[in-house]
Amino acid sequence: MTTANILLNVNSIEVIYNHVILVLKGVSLSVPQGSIVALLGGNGAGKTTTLRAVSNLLHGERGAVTKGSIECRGERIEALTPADLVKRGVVQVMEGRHCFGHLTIEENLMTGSYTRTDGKAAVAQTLEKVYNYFPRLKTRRTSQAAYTSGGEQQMCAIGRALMANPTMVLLDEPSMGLAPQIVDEVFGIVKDLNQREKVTFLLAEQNTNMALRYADFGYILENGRVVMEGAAAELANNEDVKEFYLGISSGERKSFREAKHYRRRKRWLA
Amino acid sequence: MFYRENGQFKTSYQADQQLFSIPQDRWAILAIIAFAFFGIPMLVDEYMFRAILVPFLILSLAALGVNILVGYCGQITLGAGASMAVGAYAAYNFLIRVDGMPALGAILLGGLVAAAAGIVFGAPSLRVRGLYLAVATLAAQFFWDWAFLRIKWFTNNASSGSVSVADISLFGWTIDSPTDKYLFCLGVLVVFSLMAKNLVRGSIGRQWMAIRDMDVAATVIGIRPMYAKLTAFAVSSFYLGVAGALWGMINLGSWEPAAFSIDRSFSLLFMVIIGGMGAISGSFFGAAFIVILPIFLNQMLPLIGGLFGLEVSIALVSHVEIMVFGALIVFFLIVEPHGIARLWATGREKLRLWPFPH
Amino acid sequence: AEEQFFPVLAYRTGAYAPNGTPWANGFVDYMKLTNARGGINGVKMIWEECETGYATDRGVECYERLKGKHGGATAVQPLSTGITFALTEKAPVDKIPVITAGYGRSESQNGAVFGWNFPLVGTYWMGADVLVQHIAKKEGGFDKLKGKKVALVYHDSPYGKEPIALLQERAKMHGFDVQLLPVAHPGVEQKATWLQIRQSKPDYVFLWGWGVMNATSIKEAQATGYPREKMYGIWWAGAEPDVKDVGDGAKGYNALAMQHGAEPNAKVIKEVLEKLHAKGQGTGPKEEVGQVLYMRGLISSMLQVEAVRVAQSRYGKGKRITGEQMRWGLENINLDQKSLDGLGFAGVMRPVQTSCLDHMGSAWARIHTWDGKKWNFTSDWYQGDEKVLRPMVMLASAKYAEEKKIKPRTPEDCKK
Amino acid sequence: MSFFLETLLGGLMSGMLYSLVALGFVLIYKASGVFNFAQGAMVLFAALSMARFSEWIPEWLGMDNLFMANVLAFAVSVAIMFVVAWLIERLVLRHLVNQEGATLLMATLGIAYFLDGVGQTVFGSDIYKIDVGMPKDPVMMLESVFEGGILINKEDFVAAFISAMLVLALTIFFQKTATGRALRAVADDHQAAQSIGIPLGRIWVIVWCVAGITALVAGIIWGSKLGAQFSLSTVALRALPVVILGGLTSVPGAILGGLIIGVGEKLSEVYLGPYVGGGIEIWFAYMLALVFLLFRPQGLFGEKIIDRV
Amino acid sequence: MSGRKIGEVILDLKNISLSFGGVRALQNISFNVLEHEVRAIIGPNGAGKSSMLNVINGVYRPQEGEIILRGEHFANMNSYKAAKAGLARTFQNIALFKGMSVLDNIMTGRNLKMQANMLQQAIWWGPAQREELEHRAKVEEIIDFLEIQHIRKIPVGRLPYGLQKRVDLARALAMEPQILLLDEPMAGMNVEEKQDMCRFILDVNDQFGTTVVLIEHDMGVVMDISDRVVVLDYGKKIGDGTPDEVRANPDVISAYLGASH
Ligand SMILES: Nc1ncnc2c1ncn2[C@@H]1O[C@H](COP(=O)(O)OP(=O)(O)OP(=O)(O)O)[C@@H](O)[C@H]1O
Ligand SMILES: Nc1ncnc2c1ncn2[C@@H]1O[C@H](COP(=O)(O)OP(=O)(O)OP(=O)(O)O)[C@@H](O)[C@H]1O
Ligand SMILES: CC(C)C[C@H](N)C(=O)O
Ligand SMILES: [Mg+2]
Ligand SMILES: [Mg+2]
Repeated sequence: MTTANILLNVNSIEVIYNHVILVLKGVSLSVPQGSIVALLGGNGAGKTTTLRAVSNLLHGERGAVTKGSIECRGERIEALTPADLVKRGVVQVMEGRHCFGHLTIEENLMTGSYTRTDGKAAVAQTLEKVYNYFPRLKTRRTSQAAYTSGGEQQMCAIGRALMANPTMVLLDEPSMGLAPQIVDEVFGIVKDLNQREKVTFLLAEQNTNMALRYADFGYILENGRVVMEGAAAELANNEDVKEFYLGISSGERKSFREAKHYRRRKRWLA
Repeated sequence: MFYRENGQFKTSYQADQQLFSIPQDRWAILAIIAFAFFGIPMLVDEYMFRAILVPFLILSLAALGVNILVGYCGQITLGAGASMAVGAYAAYNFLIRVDGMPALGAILLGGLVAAAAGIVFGAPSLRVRGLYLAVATLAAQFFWDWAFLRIKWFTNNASSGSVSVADISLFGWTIDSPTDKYLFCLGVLVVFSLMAKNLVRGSIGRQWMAIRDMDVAATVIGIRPMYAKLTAFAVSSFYLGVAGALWGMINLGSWEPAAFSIDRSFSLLFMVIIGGMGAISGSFFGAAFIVILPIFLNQMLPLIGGLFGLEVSIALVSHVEIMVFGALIVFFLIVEPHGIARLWATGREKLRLWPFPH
Repeated sequence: AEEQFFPVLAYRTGAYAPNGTPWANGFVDYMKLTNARGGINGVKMIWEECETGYATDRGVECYERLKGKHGGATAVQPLSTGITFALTEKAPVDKIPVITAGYGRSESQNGAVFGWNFPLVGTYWMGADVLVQHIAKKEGGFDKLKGKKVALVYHDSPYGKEPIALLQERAKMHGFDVQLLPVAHPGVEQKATWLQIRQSKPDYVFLWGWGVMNATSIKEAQATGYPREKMYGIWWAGAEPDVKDVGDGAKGYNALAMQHGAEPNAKVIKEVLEKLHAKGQGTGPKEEVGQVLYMRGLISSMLQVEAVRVAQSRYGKGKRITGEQMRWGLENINLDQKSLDGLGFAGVMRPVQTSCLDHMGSAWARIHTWDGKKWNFTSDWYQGDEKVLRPMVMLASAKYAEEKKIKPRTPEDCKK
Repeated sequence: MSFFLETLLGGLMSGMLYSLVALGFVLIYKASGVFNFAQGAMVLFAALSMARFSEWIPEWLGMDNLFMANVLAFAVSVAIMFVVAWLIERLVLRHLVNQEGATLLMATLGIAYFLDGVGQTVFGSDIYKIDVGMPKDPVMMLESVFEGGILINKEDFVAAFISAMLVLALTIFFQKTATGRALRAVADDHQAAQSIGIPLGRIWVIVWCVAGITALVAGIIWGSKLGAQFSLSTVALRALPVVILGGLTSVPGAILGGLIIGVGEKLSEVYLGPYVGGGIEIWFAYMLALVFLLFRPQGLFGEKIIDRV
Repeated sequence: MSGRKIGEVILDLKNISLSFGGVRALQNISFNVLEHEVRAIIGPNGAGKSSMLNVINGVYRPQEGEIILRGEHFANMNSYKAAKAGLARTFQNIALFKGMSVLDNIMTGRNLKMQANMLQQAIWWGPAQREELEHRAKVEEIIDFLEIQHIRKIPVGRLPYGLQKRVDLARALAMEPQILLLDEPMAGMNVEEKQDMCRFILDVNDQFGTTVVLIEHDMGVVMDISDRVVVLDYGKKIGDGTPDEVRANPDVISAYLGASH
């Protein structure tokens, strides 16, 4: 990877919650312009925390970046507000959806365009685009978000971020709670936006299979550290990754019934 | 470092479920209680007892009551003062109308009456929630304010509406000196705190917290909101009622309904939020903050002003006092939104790791 | 030199500050003046202020805090009837006299039972009695009061309830009606009260308010068209803060004067201005010196100072006196016209003479009326009617004595 | 009959005034999910500022025109309320993003204390006069219909009219501007709002500023009725039942709630009060609100309280 | 396969219809659940799966239809009755008690089984303590079983998503339910964690004979571990049968699975 077109650069950051809980222990990664980078790792590895650090949403969780630096297009961004960041085109889709429960689906989507200055028509066009991506949202456009199903809310959250016309999206577990078809679609949309509109994605995902299929590059996080990185295809062929993240051992998918009782997990680092 | 837990193993669930499962804590608490009973009476003067310690103890008890309801069961109330008033006036009436009623009996009965009233005024909580409930509880506050002012029977027909009790006694011990009052209140507080701690760590406490955190999920696992909420109202009002009776009969001696006005309700709520919701110790921290800080500021500000050669007028002191008080509230919330108790806990966590930062 | 310590329980913040502040200014100024005059036989006065906010619990806290300072408080003036109630039982234990000039519990006039309370120069029963006498006179005799209606608009607290007993007693005697209209603290919500007045059209409205409640009542009277001329306030509802921002709307409003009104021309005021305010040592704004509540504070302070002087005459001139000795002083005040003139209070007030059994010492009052700019006296002097007051005081204090198991002092006890 | 009408009218008028204060609560709650206990303190602060500047400005400038003095004082007060809003955002709210309701509520209490203290220090704690030329004397109307006519208070009338205009303006502001939607989003979820680029800081300054101006208008009207003095901050307590009855998030609710409470409490005090010793209006207002809540837990027009698993 | 034996119908849902205003979330749905089986519900987002669970344990009241639980008819089920009758569930949007520790969360699950009255609890020593210890031992078994010992004392709000899901399951298990309703228990987990979760579910089913009703979007999981599957599509039932039957059903393929599966 050349440094020339790096969009986002995270430099050995350390994150502490509540002044005492050390979660990230020196995470570095970089996201080239126009790529899709996947952030993989088990529960509690620190994926969400990394994304929060980038988008500056740590503050509200009483967390703080205590070491290292984060740069976006060469500019240090730790001190910016999330709103500034959105203006620079970086939007996060939060884990757990976080739709505005009292607002209707359409109002939720419209809030996404708050920072836009390119006029009503352009916004309406984007709205139409989002509805095209997620037809289900269109049928539910007038219901309050809190009363829609989990999957609908997930679509709404993604759609809302797209309304900002971002150049970079931080996607936190987009596939969670979505039906398989929709998961395909979502990743399809990601690819589509990436190729046609050159949107860059940093993607935290548990669905390793999907993520590696669509991503260009991947980082694997364990316990707050990056333990493995490489081109997506490379990772997908790595034996360890295959076994632990893709559930394929010796070339075949194992039935979930066959999973053993004893602890099988191998840790790269304690 | 100080909290070196290495080498401390627990070999039974009983040991693990002890009140203070870390020995250091246990000893510290015992030492504090012992000091409160034996050390303090030898050290402090009458003013400290009357103006600071006794109010602090009684208001801690009241804050405990509020904390059970607000902190543990999540039902915000602004009617705490009313419960105190009910307790105080009920105890007063038991004392003067029932021959030979022992003081402690009257106080506890006052608590029970307050609990009953609490259940009645807590009933709307089954439908009304959050801030709506908070404001609705003001109905109780204003109603009781009015009732004790207007219904003569409650005040034994005192024309001024102000009632008073003579010194009270307990098993032949006349509680009249400030030290006696202090020890009596301390005894009550220790017993009640222990009971509160037991309640909140047991099944009823878990029911309250479950209702607080997510009531739909709580019903799904078989917790009845009605039972949980109303018991919380009852227990909380009982504590408040006892505190009210103590406040009236021990601390004030003579009082009018204004002693339990809406300001009292507010300040109790502040105590709990500042001290730490859902933490028993938070009640004490909060009461200390709210009781002692204004007095401290009031005394210190002229001195501080004096240091800079300013003559600080009394009016200015009063104004600056409330300003500083307000600013400190905000400051503490920013430092730790979950209250002083949490601040304390975080500090302890740091001590455990000390000298390593993490 | 010896020092004599006085706690000052005042309120300079909150809802009652507009009225509490001038009182406290006068109160403190007189102590300053006394020191400027060389103290009480050389004994300097020292004091410390504590903010009660007119709240009973904070008042008690202030009392506890200050009572033991600087060798002990000489006397305390709580400036609130509510606080007085709370202190009534504490004072005998601590042996500190509670001076309540013009307020407090009316039955505490009886020094035999209430050994430590001193409602000097006026109680609410006496005040109410004078008001009834005044309206009777206006109507042309007590018999003309029959069938009349008097509304009492009162602060819903021990203070406001105090006159009710007397009014009901008088109502029974003369056959007039009393309508009771309580107003909740702080008293800014009176619309319903005045609608009721508009409906029942009482012949007179007595106002027992304090703080903003007073001004609000007058404004509501204006808004509902009730004639201000038929309104009579107690002496705590008859000062500048109560009417000044109502302006013309308050024209014709009457209030009882606790002997004095606004006295900008009194000799003592000239002295205060000259010895303190001219040197920048005065308390509060110069313009307010001599206004009604300022005078009230000044007089309250003067009575206290004179009681110390009396006590010194028995227990040693130029010596610090204790609370107990102070009580003796307070029970033996004898301010005749000459001594008043000497102190600069000529024309401000009438002689005061207390005794062990009479802790009030003077029962005179008159009416003053607001003309839109200032207060003017509009009636003759009245004296509270002993025949009505005495039995009530005796009855109420006997009940208190029984409840609290107090053995009343006899004239013999007083001699000791 | 005519008396009943008078009481009713009186109730409606006070109701309008309550609405004005209630509106301040609703605005801030709606826009940031914060229940602003400092609203009363803001009313007082604004009123004091208005009263004192209309007194000081003529002194400083040596002019003698009541109208100009009032206009200037109003302008200065608006500026001050803006500064207050800005400071509150800077010093308090900014540091409490994403905290629970109770924490924020507590913070506003801190603000209330602080404002009370500053207000009295800077502006004094006397009763000050606000004279914006409101008519004080009553008029009699419909004398031909009822015996004695019914009495109408001109001042109340003017006040009610101003309240109504303000409410109208605010309703438009909320419904016709894009900011309205952003405000509601912030109220639902601070963090999510941030994540899509809504600048919380700016939103809060706007809202608190608008609430400050509402407080100023309320302060002027109440202040010219009662005098600008500390107890003005207690009018907030009268507005609370109005807010919950109307619904915490509803502007029209604040109006209708105000009218219901105003009428309810006056009628109760006048017709029931005498039988039980009087002084019942305040608890009656709260009881009334409570009864409404039992049927509609979110108030008349409040947004439905969502609970879903 | 193990010793479990599929039994009689334990839960029967008849003609359930549920709508919210204009949204018809469930339209005349009937299906049954056999004792000891693992029954899956699948369908696209918004199909009404979660609503179905909510109907079963009384969070939602259907406008029409009835629920027959072990032969008993419930015209209007409510959550409390459901819990009493041995139904437990987990939630799609984790509904843990955020302010409480993992241990306390799981202990709440024992609530229905605890008897000590309030006074006894206040005094603690004696019956309350005995009871508490008894139940603590049971809970520890579950903690052991789900391998969450290390986080016992941590407030659940701080846990990562995946562990929260596991605690949610632990709380449901603590109720010792006869029927366990699971709403997307594996969302947000990677393959390895899903395998663990499957293991837990199968073990529960196996060892305690608990009947499991499961909603899940991962077809691998559903096909591997369920005995029978019901498929919903926007409120309608479009398929019901063994995994293989369902997989072959063309309606299901077009509505949900898509061609690739
Ligand atoms: N607000 C918080 N306070 C304290 N600790 C936290 C907080 N948020 C997260 N943590 C801790 O930080 C660690 C990393 O959490 P994070 O949410 O980043 O993991 P993740 O990789 O996103 O996991 P998942 O896939 O389950 O979402 C966890 O151990 C978690 O307990
Ligand atoms: N309380 C409610 N009020 C209004 N509509 C509701 C409510 N609950 C569910 N719905 C609607 O009913 C439909 C079914 O929702 P449900 O949550 O059951 O879907 P689901 O099958 O669980 O979907 P997912 O897989 O996305 O979780 C959705 O369209 C949803 O918006
Ligand atoms: C200044 C005062 C003492 C008057 C006051 N209202 C009272 O309590 O009586
Ligand atoms: Mg995560
Ligand atoms: Mg669902």
